[in-house]
Amino acid sequence: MSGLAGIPIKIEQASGKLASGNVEPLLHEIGHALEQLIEVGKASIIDLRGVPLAPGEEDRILEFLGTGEVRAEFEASGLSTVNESRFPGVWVVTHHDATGDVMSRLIEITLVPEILCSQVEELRDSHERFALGVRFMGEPTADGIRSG
Amino acid sequence: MTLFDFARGPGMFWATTIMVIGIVWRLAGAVLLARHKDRSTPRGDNRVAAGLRAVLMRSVPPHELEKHITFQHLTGYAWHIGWFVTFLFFVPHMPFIESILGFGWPGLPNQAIVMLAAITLAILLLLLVRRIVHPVLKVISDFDDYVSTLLACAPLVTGIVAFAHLFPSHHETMIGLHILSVEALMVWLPFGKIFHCVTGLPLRFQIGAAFARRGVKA
Amino acid sequence: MSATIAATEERAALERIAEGVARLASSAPEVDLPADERVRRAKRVFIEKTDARVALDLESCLHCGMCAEACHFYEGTGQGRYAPIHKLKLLRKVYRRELGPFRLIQRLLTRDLTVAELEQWQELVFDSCTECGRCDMICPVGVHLSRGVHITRQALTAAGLAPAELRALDAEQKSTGAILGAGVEKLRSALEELRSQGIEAPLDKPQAEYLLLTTASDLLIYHRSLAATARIMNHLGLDWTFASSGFEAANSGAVSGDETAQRQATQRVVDAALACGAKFVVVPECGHAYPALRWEGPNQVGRAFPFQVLAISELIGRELESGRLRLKPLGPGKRVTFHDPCKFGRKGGVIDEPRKALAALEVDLRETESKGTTNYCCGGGGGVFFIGRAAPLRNAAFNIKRKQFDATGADSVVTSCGSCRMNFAVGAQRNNWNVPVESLVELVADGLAAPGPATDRGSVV
Amino acid sequence: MRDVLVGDYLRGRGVSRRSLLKFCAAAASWMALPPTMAQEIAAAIEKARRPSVIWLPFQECTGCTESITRAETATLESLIFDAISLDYQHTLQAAAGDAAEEARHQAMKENWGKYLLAVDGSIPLANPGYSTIAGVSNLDMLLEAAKGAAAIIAIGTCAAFGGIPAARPNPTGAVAVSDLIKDKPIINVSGCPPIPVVITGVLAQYLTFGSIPDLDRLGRPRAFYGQSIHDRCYRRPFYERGQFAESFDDEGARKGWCLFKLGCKGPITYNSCATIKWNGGTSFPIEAGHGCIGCAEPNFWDKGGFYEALSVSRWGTFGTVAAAAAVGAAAGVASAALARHRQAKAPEGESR
Repeated sequence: MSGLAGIPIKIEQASGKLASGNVEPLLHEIGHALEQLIEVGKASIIDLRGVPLAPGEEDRILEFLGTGEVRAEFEASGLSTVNESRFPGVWVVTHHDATGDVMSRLIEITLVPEILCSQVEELRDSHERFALGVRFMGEPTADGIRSG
Repeated sequence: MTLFDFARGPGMFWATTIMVIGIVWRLAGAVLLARHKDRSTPRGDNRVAAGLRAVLMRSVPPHELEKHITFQHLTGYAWHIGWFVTFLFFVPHMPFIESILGFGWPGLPNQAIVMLAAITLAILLLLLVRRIVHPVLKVISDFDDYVSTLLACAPLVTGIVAFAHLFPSHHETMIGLHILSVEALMVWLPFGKIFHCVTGLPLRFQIGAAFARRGVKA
Repeated sequence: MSATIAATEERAALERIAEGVARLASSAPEVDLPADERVRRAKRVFIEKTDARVALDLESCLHCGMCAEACHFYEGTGQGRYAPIHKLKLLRKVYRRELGPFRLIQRLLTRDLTVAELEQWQELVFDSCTECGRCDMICPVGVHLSRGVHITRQALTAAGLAPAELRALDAEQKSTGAILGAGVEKLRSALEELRSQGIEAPLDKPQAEYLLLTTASDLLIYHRSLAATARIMNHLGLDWTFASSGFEAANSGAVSGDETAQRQATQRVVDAALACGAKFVVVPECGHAYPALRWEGPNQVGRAFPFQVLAISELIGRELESGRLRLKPLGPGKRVTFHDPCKFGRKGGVIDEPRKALAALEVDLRETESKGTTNYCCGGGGGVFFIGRAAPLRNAAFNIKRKQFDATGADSVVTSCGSCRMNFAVGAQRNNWNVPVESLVELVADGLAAPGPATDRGSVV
Repeated sequence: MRDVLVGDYLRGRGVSRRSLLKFCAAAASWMALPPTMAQEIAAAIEKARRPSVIWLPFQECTGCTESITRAETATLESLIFDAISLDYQHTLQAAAGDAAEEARHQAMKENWGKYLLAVDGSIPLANPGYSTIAGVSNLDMLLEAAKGAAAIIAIGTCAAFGGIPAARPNPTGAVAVSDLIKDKPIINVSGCPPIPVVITGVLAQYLTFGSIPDLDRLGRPRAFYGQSIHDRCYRRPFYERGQFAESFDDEGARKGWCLFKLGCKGPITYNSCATIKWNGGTSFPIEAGHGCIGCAEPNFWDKGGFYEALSVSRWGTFGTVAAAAAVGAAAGVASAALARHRQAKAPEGESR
């Protein structure tokens, strides 16, 4: 996390009932989405940053969701992690920007988040580069790393 | 200078000033008139105590009178209490109160206050209709009665509208209207029947003492 | 004289009076004034009478209408215009336009007083108001409404707009000092009658500690009440007398609002009292006479009285309190209820003394729901009894009072005011209501231990 | 300047489609659009024509520029921002003096009628000399640049409403862009400074939909300025329950209760601070324990003290009330005196 995290300010956890009162509704929403996925096969995405949450509440939700078997990440203008929660069908996708700040955090209720799949729009360009790569196999490429 | 800025600034200043000028002017203008001397020998001795007693007991008339006015009495008390509890215990009002008195007190949950304000408004509107249809009130009511009732309702209406964010993109204007409606009430106070908040208790004292002079408990 | 014969004689006398009252209106002097002169005179009275206290009344009314709920004329008729505060509308208009702090603004916003309004208000402040003051007891901010009504009466009378009957009574008392023809000869013949019954009735004693007044209703109708009062005074061994120069307690001007008549009548009584050096002036069973003399008398003549004014029931109460008077019980089963005449009770302050007398007589007193300071008026006070066109209003008020009496289950009604008794008699006849109405003084006279020489006693403080 | 599509430009810079998708997911969130819209936004951005942007800095403190460029971090937004060929930015560009002016005129000529004019800072009218670029007054430069602009984005409360320069007594006669330009669509991106992603978001929205976004009554994009801070504040439940911090260090403040009584202007301020938050979603003023000062609203500087609650109004002082009482007393005494004089003519008499 950025330098801000280093500042030793700890906001007291809101006493008693969770401060914003939005945690339970959010979890129920995930539950309904899971039902939808099972019965209708409809995927849905919940933007955790769209809901006003008190400090610490987001962590409470992530703790509840926990981690499952799959932990994937990719590097695209900053790290992005795609982890399956301990509830199959419920994925936690977190995009960081180049500085490590969290840009957005999404709860995806789907078989597999789309962003993991290779992008159709890039296949043609990939194919061209592949063909070029094969033809000049064995010679150094522009970025100095031997391909293949 | 939005409506809200005007209401909080010059609006409130001039409303306060006009109200104070009006109150003192009307009170002095009435109280300083000549007082006819009464040369009869009084019967009651302690007229001050009788006056103070009337100040309290006039709110609770004897049963044989009360039974004719129970409805009016209950609704009258109800909306007055509702109105003042809404004003004095709605926490966002507290900074305004503190800016006047210098101290404040804990308030009630906002939802409770809004409920109370709605009930108070309902009673006021009910009494307004009664004033139009009741055989006595229809005859004796004038411009002042209707304006005073409406001006008592206005802060409740604008307050509920502002609190409930009925016009979310105009919230500032709604608070401005709410403050303006209070200022209208303040300006009208010395010129209408709301002036009874100033003369009501002294007058009770006057009649209590005057009747005690004759040995009659008023 | 046995009770039944006396009762029939009283009823006959009452009929004669009723006929006389009916002819009153025609004998009233005509007051012909141009309209603007009437308005000017009325306004002058309004302005003169509105002092700081009345101003505070007029500045505080809420128009809540509760005063109407206390008024028997509104309760009996349901007419909104009879609301007491509505009766003060002209007074408030003149105050706001002529004396009020915002008069400059009010003069722009409101119209001036008109003669049409004055004429319209005759019915409101005379026919439909006995000035009983019950509304004064309920007003939540304490407006002295009956005072406002009386000022409006004074203004209308000054403008020559008082009801004809009251104008006739004023004229008569201004010229002869008497009411309904009950002049000095009537007094002399009535006293002769008392003496014929063995009751001492001194007249024009040069010196006397007590000056006793009487009134037309006792002289013309209720002779027994006159006799009873004389017997009580003698029984107490008091040094008392009547005065032919000032015997009439009733004050027509105090009722109609004619201040000259009121001042003259008051002056007559004061002069009579000064002439015989009286220390006490005793007011007989005549309602409005007591506050007119006791509370307004000094202000009418412009100085405090050198004597004390006592109502006859007040005197009886005082004597019982001091132990100088003891009464024998009038039989255990006598169930009575007491009617507080408004002018003695709420307007005069004499409430406890009559009840002390009834207690001493050990009668079974059953109070009405509204009693003492909140009692219902008989409906005929304040001159309303004499106004012909006010009959339906009187009847409506009477029936409210009747319900109060019937609810107590009492066998008879006791009161201590001639006007109330006359009004009840007329009401009873009209609504064939046969509960007898008795005079407190007569009951007390019946309860005197034994007629005879008074025990030796010093002069009473 | 050739006509280049943003998508090609990004690919040319090695920006993978997943990076673009990441940006669009975040943009959807800022614009309160459903997250599933990310794909559509990405597709629209790729096909969008890369507009030319002229950025004119007038009477400003460079806060907005710093906010958008986020000099300390090179983030995805800045990449997107670069995608918008920023042809003229007084602070950023290397060129200076005549060369810079020459570049600006060149860009304007080529894209006449199509370029986006971004303005930050207010325009002084009292004396044009107060703020000039290369000898040309801000007023003249704005009027000239506006003629060829497709749309104008007023960035920051200064450009949108006059901001701090226009605060009382406004010595420079500062005015907002909308006070001068009446014939061009103007998007006011207020805030002092505006949230960085809001500026990028507005630009992305303009790129994506190619049209002026839905504006509120003050000309601000409803996507970012549609709701008040109060409506989206996570401390709102405390407001409803009447739990308020009384001072900055009391029990209520530490428990994170509502800051209404400490002067928070949240209820009358429209911005996305409570949802998008600042510094990459880390926090926003209220979450940090300080009331909102309403910087996205016109005249926020003159709306009473930042620590004076909204319900406090200036009814005057005990002095002014006393003065009013004196005036009232004088009038009352005079009125009563005249009335008594009038009554004195009538004879003295007791009214019952």
